[in-house]
Amino acid sequence: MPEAVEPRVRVQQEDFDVASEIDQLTGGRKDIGAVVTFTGLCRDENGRLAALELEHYPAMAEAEICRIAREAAERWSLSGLSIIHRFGKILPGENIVLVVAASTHRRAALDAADFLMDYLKSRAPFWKKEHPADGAASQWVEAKPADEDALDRWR
Amino acid sequence: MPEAVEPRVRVQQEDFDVASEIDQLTGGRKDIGAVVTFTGLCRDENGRLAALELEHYPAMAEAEICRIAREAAERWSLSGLSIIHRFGKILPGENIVLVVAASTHRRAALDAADFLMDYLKSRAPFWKKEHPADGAASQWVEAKPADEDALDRWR
Amino acid sequence: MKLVYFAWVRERIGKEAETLTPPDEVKTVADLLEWLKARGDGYAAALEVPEIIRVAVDQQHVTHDSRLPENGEIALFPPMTGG
Amino acid sequence: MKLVYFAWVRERIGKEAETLTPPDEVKTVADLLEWLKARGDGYAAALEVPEIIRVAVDQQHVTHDSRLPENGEIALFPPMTGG
Repeated sequence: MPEAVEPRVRVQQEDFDVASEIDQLTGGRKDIGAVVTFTGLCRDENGRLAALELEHYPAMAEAEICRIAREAAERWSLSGLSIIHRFGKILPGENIVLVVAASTHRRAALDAADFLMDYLKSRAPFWKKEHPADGAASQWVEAKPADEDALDRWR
Repeated sequence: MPEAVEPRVRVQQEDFDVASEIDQLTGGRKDIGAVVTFTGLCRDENGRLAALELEHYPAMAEAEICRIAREAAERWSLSGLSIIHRFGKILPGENIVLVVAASTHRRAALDAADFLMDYLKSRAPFWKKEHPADGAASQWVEAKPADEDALDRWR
Repeated sequence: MKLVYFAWVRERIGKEAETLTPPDEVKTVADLLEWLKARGDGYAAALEVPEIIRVAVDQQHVTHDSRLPENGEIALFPPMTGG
Repeated sequence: MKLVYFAWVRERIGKEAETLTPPDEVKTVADLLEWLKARGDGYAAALEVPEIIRVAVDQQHVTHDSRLPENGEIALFPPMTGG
């Protein structure tokens, strides 16, 4: 069993660049057969939303994402894994979260990215608040039971 | 039921740029919540391979990929879909194929990309020939029964 | 112990963090939530339905039947909505 | 009808394309493969195991029990290895 890859995890306010994150995993390597990226973006919900505000638990967020990422790296044979999660105010059309998974064969990267998004949704200590476009009071986004149920697929 | 998105399909010898393909699907839009990219790359198989040569059936390749892509666009609610498949000589570390799927909710983009890669593997009229690094005779890559079996997941 | 609050738990309690010393009979996370709930209206509003409150001890998710540590950082928050 | 060959089918037959007129009793894709197989060593080598040969008629995948069209482009090739 090859050693599990060490995930690269960042929690940051700034935007990220998908191409540069892919390059950092694959650049100069000739053993990677598949790279999967998942980018989560802020939607305006048909104009209803002016912005999202992402609160996070700074002392825990990066550690918890690392924990989830290491679980993925142990479960699937990956050549590289990067996760970036933003916090703060995010406008519609902007990036929120990025997962990049690289592997020799396609199944590992696809499954790892899928698993990571399910776990980030329900386990990473972030909370989204919606700022409506009409100036009404901001509202915390409610967790969906379906997101918690999605974790059952991986047990 | 919203109208299925029209896929963007290209069959080309030149390389592609993942970031620019993402931008073309998402740029200026505020209704996209998830973008999944799958990039397939040429591996050197621990130094065994000098290059891959991809033969294709020019009259059929783009049409067949379009057919597969339209099936995905009808099956999942996608905001955008792009597929690029290269042909010709490809060196280890270089890109072979790209799928970019965008959707409102993450499941659709993840499943569509997964489905598309399974179908491209076994239905797109491309054939890979390996050029060994030691100068030995080139060899056609054999189709894996597992790739054909993977299609059963979608039936 | 240090308590930290996030999202609407923080807003309803009206503070981000505080240091409290619960009585000895408060042994589990569930005990702590019940005890806090009785501390005032903000706490009562935040912890109205204790089952849905998520808890981390020293930055690790724990269940409500977990024993509280002697010391450490206890975080209370709503179900997460990351990703 | 126009026949086009790809990958090792092309290499073994030794040509990329040709126009042939099979006899009337060649009605299905399977009939065509058997008929071609008897045309010479290259064909015999390419079509040795006809079951694994994939066929497209006018750029659409077909099964071996499909009837051949009056005219059109028939492509023979090994299982695909794209993606």
